Amino acid sequence: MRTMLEVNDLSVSFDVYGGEVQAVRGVSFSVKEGEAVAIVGESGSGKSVTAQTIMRLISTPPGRIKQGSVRFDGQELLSLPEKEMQRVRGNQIGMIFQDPMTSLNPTMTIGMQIMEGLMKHQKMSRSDAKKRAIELLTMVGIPNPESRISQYPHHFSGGMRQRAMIAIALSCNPALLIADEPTTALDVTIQAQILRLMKNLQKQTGTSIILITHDLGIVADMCDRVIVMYAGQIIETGTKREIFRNPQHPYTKGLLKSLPRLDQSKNEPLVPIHGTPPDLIQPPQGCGFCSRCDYAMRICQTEVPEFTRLSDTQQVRCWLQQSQGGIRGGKGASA
Amino acid sequence: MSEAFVEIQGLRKYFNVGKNRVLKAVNDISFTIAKGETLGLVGESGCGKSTAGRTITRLYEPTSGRVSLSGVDVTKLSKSQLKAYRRRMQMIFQDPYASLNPRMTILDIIGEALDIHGLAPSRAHRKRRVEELLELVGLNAEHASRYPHEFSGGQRQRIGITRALAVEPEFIVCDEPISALDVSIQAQIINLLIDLQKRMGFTYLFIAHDLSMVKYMSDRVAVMYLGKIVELARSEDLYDRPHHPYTKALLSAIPVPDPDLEERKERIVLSGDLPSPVNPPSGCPFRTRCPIATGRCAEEEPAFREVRPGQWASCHYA
Amino acid sequence: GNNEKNSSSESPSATPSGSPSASPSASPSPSAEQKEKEFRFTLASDPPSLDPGLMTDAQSFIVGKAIYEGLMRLNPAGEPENGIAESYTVSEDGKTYTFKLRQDAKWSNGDPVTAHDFEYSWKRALAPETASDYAYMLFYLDKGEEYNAGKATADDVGVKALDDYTLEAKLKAPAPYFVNLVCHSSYWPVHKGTVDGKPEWATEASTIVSNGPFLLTEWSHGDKIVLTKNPNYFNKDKVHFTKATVTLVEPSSTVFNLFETDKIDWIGAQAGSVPTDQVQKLVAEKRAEILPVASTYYYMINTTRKPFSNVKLRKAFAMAVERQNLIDNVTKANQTPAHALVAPSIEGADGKKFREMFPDTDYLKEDLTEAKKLLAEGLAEEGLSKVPEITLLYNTDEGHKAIAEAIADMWRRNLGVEVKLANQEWGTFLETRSAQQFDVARAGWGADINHPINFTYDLIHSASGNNDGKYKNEKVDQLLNESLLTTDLKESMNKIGEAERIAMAEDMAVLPLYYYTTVTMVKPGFKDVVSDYAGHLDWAFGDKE
Amino acid sequence: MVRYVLNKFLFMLLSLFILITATFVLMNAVPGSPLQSEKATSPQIQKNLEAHYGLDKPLIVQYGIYLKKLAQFDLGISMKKKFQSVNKLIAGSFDNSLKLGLVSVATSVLAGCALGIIAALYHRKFLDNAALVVSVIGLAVPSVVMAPLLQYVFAVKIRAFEVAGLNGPMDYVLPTIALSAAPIAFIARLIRSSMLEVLNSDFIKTAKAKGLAGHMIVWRHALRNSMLPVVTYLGYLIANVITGSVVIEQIFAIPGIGKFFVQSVLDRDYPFIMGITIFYAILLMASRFLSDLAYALVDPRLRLQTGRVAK
Amino acid sequence: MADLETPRATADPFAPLQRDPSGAERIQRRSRTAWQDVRYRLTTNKLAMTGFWLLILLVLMAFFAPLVWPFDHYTNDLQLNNQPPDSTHWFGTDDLGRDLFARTWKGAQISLFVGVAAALIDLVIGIVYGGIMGYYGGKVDEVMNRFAEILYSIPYLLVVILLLVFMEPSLTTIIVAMSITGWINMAWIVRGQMMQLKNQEFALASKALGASSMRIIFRHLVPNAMGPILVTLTLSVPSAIFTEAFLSFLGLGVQSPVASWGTMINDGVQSMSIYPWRLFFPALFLSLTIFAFNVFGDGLRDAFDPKLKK
Ligand SMILES: Nc1ncnc2c1ncn2[C@@H]1O[C@H](COP(=O)(O)OP(=O)(O)OP(=O)(O)O)[C@@H](O)[C@H]1O
Ligand SMILES: Nc1ncnc2c1ncn2[C@@H]1O[C@H](COP(=O)(O)OP(=O)(O)OP(=O)(O)O)[C@@H](O)[C@H]1O
Ligand SMILES: [Mg+2]
Ligand SMILES: [Mg+2]
Repeated sequence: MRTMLEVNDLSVSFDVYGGEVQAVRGVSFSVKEGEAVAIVGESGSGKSVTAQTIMRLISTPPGRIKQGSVRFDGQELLSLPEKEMQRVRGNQIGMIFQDPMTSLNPTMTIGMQIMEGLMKHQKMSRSDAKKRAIELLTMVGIPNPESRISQYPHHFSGGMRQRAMIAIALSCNPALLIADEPTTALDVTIQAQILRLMKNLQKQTGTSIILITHDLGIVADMCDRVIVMYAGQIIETGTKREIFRNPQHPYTKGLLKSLPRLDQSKNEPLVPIHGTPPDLIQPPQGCGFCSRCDYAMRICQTEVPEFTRLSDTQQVRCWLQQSQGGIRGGKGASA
Repeated sequence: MSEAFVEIQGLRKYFNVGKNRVLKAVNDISFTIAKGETLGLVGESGCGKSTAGRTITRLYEPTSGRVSLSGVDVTKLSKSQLKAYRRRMQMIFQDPYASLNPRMTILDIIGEALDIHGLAPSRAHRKRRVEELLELVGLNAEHASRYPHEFSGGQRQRIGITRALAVEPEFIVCDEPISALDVSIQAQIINLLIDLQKRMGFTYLFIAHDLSMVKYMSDRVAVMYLGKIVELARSEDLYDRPHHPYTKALLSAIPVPDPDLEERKERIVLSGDLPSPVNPPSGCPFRTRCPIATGRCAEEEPAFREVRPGQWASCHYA
Repeated sequence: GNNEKNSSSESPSATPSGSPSASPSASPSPSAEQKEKEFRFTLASDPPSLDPGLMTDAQSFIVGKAIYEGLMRLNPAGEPENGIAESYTVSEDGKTYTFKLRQDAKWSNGDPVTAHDFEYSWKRALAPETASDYAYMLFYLDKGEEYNAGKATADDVGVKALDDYTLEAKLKAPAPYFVNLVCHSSYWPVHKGTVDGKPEWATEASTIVSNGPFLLTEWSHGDKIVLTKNPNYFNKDKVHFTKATVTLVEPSSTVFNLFETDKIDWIGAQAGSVPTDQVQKLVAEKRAEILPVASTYYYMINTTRKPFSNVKLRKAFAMAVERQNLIDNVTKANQTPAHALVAPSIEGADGKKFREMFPDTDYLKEDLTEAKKLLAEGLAEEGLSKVPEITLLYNTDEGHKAIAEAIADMWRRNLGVEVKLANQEWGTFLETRSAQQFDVARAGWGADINHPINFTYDLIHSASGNNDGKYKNEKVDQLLNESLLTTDLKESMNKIGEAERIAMAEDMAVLPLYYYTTVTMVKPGFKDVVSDYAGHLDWAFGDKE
Repeated sequence: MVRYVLNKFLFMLLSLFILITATFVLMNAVPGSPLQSEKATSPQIQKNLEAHYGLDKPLIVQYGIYLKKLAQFDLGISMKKKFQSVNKLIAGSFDNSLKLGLVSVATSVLAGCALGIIAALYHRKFLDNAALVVSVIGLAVPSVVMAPLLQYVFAVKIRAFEVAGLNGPMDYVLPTIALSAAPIAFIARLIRSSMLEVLNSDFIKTAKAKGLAGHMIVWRHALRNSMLPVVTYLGYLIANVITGSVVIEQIFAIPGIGKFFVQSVLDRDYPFIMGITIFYAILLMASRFLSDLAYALVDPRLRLQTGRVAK
Repeated sequence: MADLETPRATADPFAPLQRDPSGAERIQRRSRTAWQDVRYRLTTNKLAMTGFWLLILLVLMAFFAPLVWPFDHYTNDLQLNNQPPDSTHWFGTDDLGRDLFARTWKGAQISLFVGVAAALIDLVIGIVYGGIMGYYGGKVDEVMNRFAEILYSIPYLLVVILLLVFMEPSLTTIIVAMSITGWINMAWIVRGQMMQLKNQEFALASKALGASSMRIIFRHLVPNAMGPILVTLTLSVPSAIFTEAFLSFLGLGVQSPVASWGTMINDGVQSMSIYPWRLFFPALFLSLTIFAFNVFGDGLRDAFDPKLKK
């Protein structure tokens, strides 16, 4: 299979007063044609920044792409002239944004916001674009698309806006779809509908998908591979099964543990990961998760762990792999 | 359950959407919540959950209906009386990005709650109290002098919660407090809410999508569809024996964080058009997408009836 | 009648000036012997009225003089010449004037101009319903004032058409200057059929019926006025311009710029003014000319209250003003320092100007030591240790402001007196001034008729409504009253001269500053466009080479 | 909608009535009268004049008479411009001001927006500062300076334009510049400030992600969202500009309505003051009403607020 | 890393850490208060500081230049009128031979005062009025809006003339005259912003807390409308300076021989082709003032925008 997207040693920083926020620190991964890759991770770990950097949407300043490369379909995106980049955006790479409340233009009809891309990239006429927009809205499950098309975002509930966002991203049948928490605002039935839609798209057109989400259920449903990010770095990657069945990084484990089981009662408290992520202005010297890690060791404080290959597909960045005993038992771990 | 602490009766909220069309966002809902209870409210996006929450707290003026808090009709309160009631009845907002004023520091955002109700006799006192509250939700005192955009989503949501807690309310409407958060923080917040409930006896109306969280969190759950409540039951009952076809579909759609289970899972896939709240279908609002709909559903609106003790549903075939 | 319009467009419109909307129907017939001669100038605003009975201001006069013809007309020197009247006779007692009218005068609609028209017009101007500001100009007529007050009928008024071409005017008292008066706009005729019952007749070019050397062919309000030669005018040979275009422009800078870009031919004499700061340079370059005007710039002094109820103080202040300095450095238009009221261009008797008969030079000496002495004496008389705060009131205007500032500074330096300046907008100013709410107030006076009584009676007679300083001296009042009843012009002048001398040299009734001048500029080649004695542009009989 | 407009209209009539009353009282309270002149006439003539213009009647009667005439859309006869009807005076001078005004408004909006957009796009760069300097000049050089300066330089020295008048399209250039300088500056500043905020919005990113070119994003997404303060400003700017400007009309000798606002008051020309005040108020209310309606165009979220309140 | 316990002497890098649980949520960045923050961002903005120091300089000159300058602003020297700038009269002289340097700085006192006063009027009346009008909407808006329109439509000149009857010409009178209508533009601009902002979630959140409308308007919405407000404010400064000139010309304000920039500019225009310096100096300093206000206003806007951190 062809490699659709290859991100190599990408680092992105924001210059803010007080220093430099190192939002993404040396991230590398690739996405193959027709593959769906999930990026999960703590909020603030650089998921959205990574996604936006691929599209070259980081505003500069304050943002700054410090190093790395993003190759899409063999083409280096980071050095592409702006004009050509515009042809890639929306056309070959579609993007769904995280916050549906603010990501739609409040002063433009939903229909127009969908049609815009179609008219630009597919050179459709207005009426054709409109037809297609109605189709797309139907596809994402918006009732009465004919009348909704002329409404404004504030007429839509949060979930409906999110669906409109999805329709925009899908409008030109992109080869790569980057979905930044596409379904957080949606109820499960719609969520299922959208996910199925994305899956179909993937099957029919071989679209590759990068799915950023919190919802591990969705990951389980949708994706082939999972990338776990923490404090601007990838800390673990593996196939879906590897991550769910055999998580190695303490953070990944913590994530899985903090979900309630359907039969869990209110009296059994959930198991969150305590603490907050490190400040990326002064990223910790060693492992970013160190301060919250139940298994932290002295070395974690001072040295950044390297990737350890666990299988062809699974890699993890944790000192525990190097320490002889692997995870030392106890401390209430119940994987 | 003991006697009703919060009682909602025949609440409606219509929006005028031009050309003499009304959008019935909340269309005649009634339920009660007992003191110390958590009522979950789930439903499709756009079905009117947020609107219901906002109408209950009287952020929107109800079109009709009654909302009473320990026997007093909130919809009839005058402005000054309302202020006193606002202290007892708080709201956590769905969107942690938009609900914090970007130009105020956290100290001022939370301190404002104290100022409004005169809970802080002096500046020093106010600062101390805000710091205490921040610590209560797992933030720390130094955060007080920062602006909202300097926080991650989860931290913001905690600030929103702190703000609601500052006035020591009795009843809190939580409008999707966790859907914008990542899982590890979701757990933190849920734990916090449950903990507070235990300690202070809060009553919650908990609005969410995430059915597993709702189930975990709530004593009873109401399912809303197109402005109406279609099913209401104790949470275990609802999850074990859903009666309304929409509830069934909802439950079957819950994604399970387990790749193998997920692949094997049977889903009830809803087809058909999503109706619009501007012109809802005749009869049963769900009939357009219902797998078991018959002719009767189009003609007759199903009554909201008790299908089993403590479990109410509005379906002819429940 | 529309006959005139055609004939005017007969002439080729080959003028270089691109006056755009002028008779587009101009036929191409090259009757080249009658070259179009256009005269272009500006006025500050629309004439408020072109109805002779209602005219009150310079803008109206300048246009009015060209479109109306009265019995007599003042020549540029200010002497009356025959107009519609061919001749006139005065009775022994000087109270009855009989005018013989020429028979070839026509209204612009073709009707003949008759004595009846004059009778009608004069009575109309007096009629209370007409509410003419200048009705008092006709109070010289017997029973004129009574009719205006509703105490007599129109028939009682002393004007009568004896036949179509003979007009008799009976005066209340002998007024040797009556022929001067009949030159005034309020004595001009109007066309009865046009005017009767149509008060708005004079607001549009299309409805005006007139009898002067020019016809009003276009009046686009606020923009411009176009006048064309009246082919039916009895004296049309004396009229050389075929057309005059009046643009309505107020700021002197724009007017000057129009002149510089060759869009107008004339500035000055109330038809535009040369920007003050340019005057010296232009005069030095001989591009502009300074002409005297029958107007006086003076300060009223409030004689009714302290400190200026004291004549010594009045004199002290008057002496402490450096008039020539003011003229040379502030007003800069070569004005004449004034020590009295009557302007130099006003006629006296025996072909002499009034001022030549009664020079004002020794009425007042600008003597600082004397001024200081008088100041001290005056203060002592009043029992004051120093001059109380006094206010100099002037009406809002850049020029008045500069003069007031300069004079206040002179008083400060020369007398050690602090003067507060206060300016007020015109309406308020007039009301304040006429209510004597001032110590010193700015004033200016221009002639309506070419006679010194116009400056003296109006300004220093205690009964005059314009004597806002409330100067009162019975001797002066008496002399002025007598002058009105004296048939002999010379004697009348003497009385006026004596009255003025007493008021100024002895009593310092007002504080005169200077006699106005007007700065004029005209494009080369123009002849006989002049500023008249009163400083109004007189152009109707001008010519262009 | 019809009811809404009708409702607004009634409200406007009411406030017009209040305005008329207030102005009437005010102008009669102010010292001076339309009949005064520098040369005092006799008391009798003064009386005749008063009788002629009805000023001898009690104020309340005068007021009643005025209202009655007004109800027939008759604004009366000017007292200074003898026997010219105020209706005609206004109608006759308004068209020039309107033409010039509309050109100026259009110029202001176009140039102001352009300048503001440039300033926002190049925030704190050279072009931003250049736009600032242009704005400062627009704000600091009033039309009393700007107009004669333009006239002197371009009409007298360079002779590229006519000194005065409003006869051809070229004659619009100088007055338009003088009239638009300040509005351009203000609009540019407003646009810049709101656009800076808008350009930071998420939906701009969405637009970029669609692959739209920079100018399309500014034009279709950012501008409209930044327009609200400008629309507010236009609400009264239009009324102000189409009713002319004393200074510019005088300097360029344009027969417009602007000078009457000052002149009528200085003349105490009562009917003219009233007429022109009413005329201006109607224009102001109308243009502010339109701007309120335009709010909804600019920001559809405001649609419900301007009129019908959601129940 | 202050929250981690370090001083264990063991060399084993894989030894487990023991931690102090209290510091778990600490953010290591040094904290500043909101005001420190604004001040920092303002003081590091070079252009804004240029504006600030320029204003200070102008104010200082306005106060001290007339004190030390050998000429006063009122003494005429008619023979020396309209002198171009030279080493004695730095800015030349005017038509009455008064020293323009002295007049310019004397005028600065008045013009700067008037400019600041106008800004205060805008702030106090305009924002309050506009805030209330826009926030409440409906009937309140209708009535207040109409009132403002009526006030705006009444011939201002009439009002001013009437005022002249009751008040002595002075700076106070000017302020009164400007307070009558000076705030209306601001009120309308604020109203528009309020209408746009009032449905923001954070306003709703504050309402849910029981915040009074006033609090929502002034604590939440007005600060978020800072951009247009500051722009309008910086506009009202020059317009007030010219209004002062107009009012003084009508006799309402300062009376000659005291000058202000506005009146000096009006005077200077008359003769700008011959004596350009009479226009140039007051116009130059007025422009500098406006420039300073604008860049300082921009700086404030940026400083108060917490998202724009640089
Ligand atoms: N414009 C910006 N200026 C400064 N810092 C920024 C900016 N955008 C992002 N960051 C910082 O970069 C880091 C990564 O942010 P990012 O949005 O990628 O997180 P995320 O993984 O998407 O989190 P979430 O799940 O909450 O969306 C955060 O610490 C954030 O504060
Ligand atoms: N201010 C408003 N004006 C008009 N319609 C509105 C308004 N607010 C909400 N609606 C409509 O009311 C319906 C219910 O909206 P609401 O926000 O309550 O949905 P929700 O259940 O909270 O959805 P979500 O889960 O997506 O947040 C939607 O159809 C929405 O379009
Ligand atoms: Mg994100
Ligand atoms: Mg919601």
